[in-house]
Amino acid sequence: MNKIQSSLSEAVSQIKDGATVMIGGFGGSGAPLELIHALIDTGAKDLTIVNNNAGNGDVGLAALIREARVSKLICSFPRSADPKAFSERYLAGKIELEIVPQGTLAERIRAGGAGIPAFYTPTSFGTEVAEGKPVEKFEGRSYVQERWLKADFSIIKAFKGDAMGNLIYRMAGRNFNPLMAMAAKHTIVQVNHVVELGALDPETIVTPGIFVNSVVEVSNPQQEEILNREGAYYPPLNAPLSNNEAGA
Amino acid sequence: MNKIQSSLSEAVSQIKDGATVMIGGFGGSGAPLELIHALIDTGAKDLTIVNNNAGNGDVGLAALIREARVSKLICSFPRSADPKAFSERYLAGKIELEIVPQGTLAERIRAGGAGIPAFYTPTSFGTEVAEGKPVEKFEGRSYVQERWLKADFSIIKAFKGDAMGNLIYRMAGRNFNPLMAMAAKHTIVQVNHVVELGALDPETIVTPGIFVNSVVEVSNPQQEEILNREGAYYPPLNAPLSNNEAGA
Amino acid sequence: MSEQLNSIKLSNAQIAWRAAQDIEDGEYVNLGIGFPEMVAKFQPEGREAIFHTENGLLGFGQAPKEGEEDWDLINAGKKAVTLKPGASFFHHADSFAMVRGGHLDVAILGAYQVAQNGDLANWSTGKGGIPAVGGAMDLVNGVKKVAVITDHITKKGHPKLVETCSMPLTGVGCVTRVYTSLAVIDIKDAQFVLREKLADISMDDLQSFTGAKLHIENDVTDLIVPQL
Amino acid sequence: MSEQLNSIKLSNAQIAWRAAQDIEDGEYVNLGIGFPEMVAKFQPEGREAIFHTENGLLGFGQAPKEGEEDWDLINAGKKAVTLKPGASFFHHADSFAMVRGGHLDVAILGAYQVAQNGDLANWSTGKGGIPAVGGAMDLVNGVKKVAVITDHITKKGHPKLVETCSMPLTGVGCVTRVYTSLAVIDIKDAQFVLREKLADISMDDLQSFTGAKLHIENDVTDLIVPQL
Repeated sequence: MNKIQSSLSEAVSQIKDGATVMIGGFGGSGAPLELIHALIDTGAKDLTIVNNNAGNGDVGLAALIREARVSKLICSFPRSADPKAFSERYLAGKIELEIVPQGTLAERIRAGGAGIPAFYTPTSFGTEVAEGKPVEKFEGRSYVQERWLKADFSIIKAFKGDAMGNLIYRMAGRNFNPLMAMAAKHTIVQVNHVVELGALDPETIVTPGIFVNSVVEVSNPQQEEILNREGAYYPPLNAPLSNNEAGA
Repeated sequence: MNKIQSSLSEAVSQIKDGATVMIGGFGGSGAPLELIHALIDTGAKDLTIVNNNAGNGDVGLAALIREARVSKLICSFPRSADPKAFSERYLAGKIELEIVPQGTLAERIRAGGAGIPAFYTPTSFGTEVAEGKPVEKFEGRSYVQERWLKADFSIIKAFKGDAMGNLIYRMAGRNFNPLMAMAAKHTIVQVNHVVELGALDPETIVTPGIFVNSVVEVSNPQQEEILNREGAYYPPLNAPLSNNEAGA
Repeated sequence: MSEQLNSIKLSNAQIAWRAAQDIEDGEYVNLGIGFPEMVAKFQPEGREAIFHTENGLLGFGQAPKEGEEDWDLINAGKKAVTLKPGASFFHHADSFAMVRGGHLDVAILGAYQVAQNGDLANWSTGKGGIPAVGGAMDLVNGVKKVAVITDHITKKGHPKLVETCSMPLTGVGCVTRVYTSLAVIDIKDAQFVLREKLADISMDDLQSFTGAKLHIENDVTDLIVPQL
Repeated sequence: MSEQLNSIKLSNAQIAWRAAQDIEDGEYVNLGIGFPEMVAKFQPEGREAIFHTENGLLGFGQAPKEGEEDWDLINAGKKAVTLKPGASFFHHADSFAMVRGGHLDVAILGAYQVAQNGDLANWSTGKGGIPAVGGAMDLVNGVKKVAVITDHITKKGHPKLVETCSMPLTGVGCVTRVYTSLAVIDIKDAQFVLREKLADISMDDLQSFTGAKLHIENDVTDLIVPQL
């Protein structure tokens, strides 16, 4: 069994127009920036994206949105230091937004991965976010019924991965990544380091390989915060669109 | 903050008659044998116990049941190599049994810990286990509504723990332990090793201390399988009931 | 006839061997406790299945030598196992997320009865005694392909493949393939479809040991297994 | 009056300081992004609260020095933080299991409006623009004690403590204590109960800046905070 792929472009090549794609990360932390850029390069459009945020600046998810590839965004917090890409398209009515409370978003994704079609949460009861959703009382308290979230693809970032797809993460970069790995038909991971089978301690593996389809190494991943401070832009201005190779 | 307690008897002293107690472990693996024995020593009775099984032989949960302390058992698989203690009381009508499919049991406990009062699962649909439970269709398939499980106390076993209650487990001894830690008002843990704060890698902690109230060190815990092969019996025959001290 | 049957029918090991031939390289597999555990022994050369056990372990291997057991390293049958490279531990909720969430490719389970619509009864005889369900109801409702391995008839000579289960159900319409001591049978459109049968048993005899009609779609091939 | 108010009212740091005094040793605390994050600076000597951040970290400490940020080690406000001994990382579902499951002792949040029944509005002005809820609705429905820190009135001079919220709700009946720039007010039996007020403001003036009746149960003490 070998889930390692040699290039980013190969890893994302199955993602087609109209796909639902979960993208890991919380802001820039744990965001699979190189995979997102490779997805931009494919030209795939009319995507439904699930992410906690709506991107920042002109790279990563913000660039995917700016390039008009996203028709719907499911997220909890579409604000950032520089949310221009999303804000412009949203206020122009060019992107649909489904606002989901952050914990409900996490639980809906987990439910998708765990085969739980619906669950009840106290979150959002009595607010406009709960409008139209079934409400039920348990032990005297009212709860809102929420439904699972599943995706065609998840693109996520981990720290180390092996050929079976076992993953560990780095600090708070973990966030939504292990959940999204569970909730997609096809999960694609960029890792800082591909390691030998057996190099990861079975006790400390966070995502068992059963949830992962493809692993691609990006040994020195870029960090959204740093790119944005530098005013980076993707795709690079004055450069032709080109396939992004692994490790580039 | 120091959650370390000096003795097993002190750790379980708050458990009173009529309490609901989750007990970690899958068979003997990960079972907090010394805490169970300390609970037997307290004399607490009329307990509702949540465990995957119903004990084996004459030690641990089997001994707690044999000593007539358990009025109700919630479990998935009350069979074992030597289920005499449970079988006798069950067939005599002296203990109530709620059979829950294993995955549903795990999810109900997680739901209790995660503030999810109810969820839907395909498990048990169309079977007698689902009788009386609400059924709902989602996306054309029928699912059974299951409710959360919570407890007054959880007594669990981990491998290492620190003063803040952070825990790691040992191999398949993990099983229900991290879930039960979340689902009780008061969680009591026996660990093979108490370690210095900071000695556990923040990346590899399985149970963050927020879910734990008391930690007690039992440096050479007994293993149910081995005790049963030796024909062990608790409380020891021909010995007065005595408080079990930490590390004993 | 029953005596004649005993002389030709497959042993449990042979049934397990036959089931193992259908497990593809790289598939994630859960084997029910008891008889189904035997399937792991017969993985075809060059194919590597990854075995899942409900108590929170993926990628376990053979039993250790006697005396080398670690009782924290067990499978759902509470038997000591070993780790293969790439194994991982996780808690019970994550373990059943794998099961219920459709991440496992194959479950191979035992059966009291299998009905022609795929209903399975394998957890309770319904005769009193002590019920015990374990993970069976999660597996049959979650795993992509649920197969059964079983003797074709009970010890008393009653069919285990039936029109309708009389025993308490484990799951509804969940089984898609049955490996018996006499045949390999698919369940398709709520019918038993015979795929393979022992050369030494006639169609009529096989039908007489089966509690519901055996349909034939294409060729029925001989069920051939090695001596084990 | 508004100008006079500006000369006596507490600064944000002082409001945060006052809120910090009510956090007990060993409590698990979530601070909303922005202004509430300031509360962490004012933990009283000898008490150690453990701070939780929604993105999957328990036990974080102060911001690192500029230039020493690790952008994988951030809080929910996406600001770089550091680790204290005993910290742990976990994924988002586990993080919100802590929140929703009632494991956190205190959440301190900002507010647009707080109603006398404890309703909170702090996520949307309801005026169009781009809605963004984040973890607020989970926190207010899950954490054992939900407190608000806020200016007593808006920049335009409207009361933020009101009979009924006119802005979209974050949660129903969830707030139990409000620390404002003028007073400390509990919410009890759907009423504002005044506990502390600045010595320099009269009861009548305080009531006039408050959109619902302030009740008095026992003594109202002076709200005393240090210069910061």
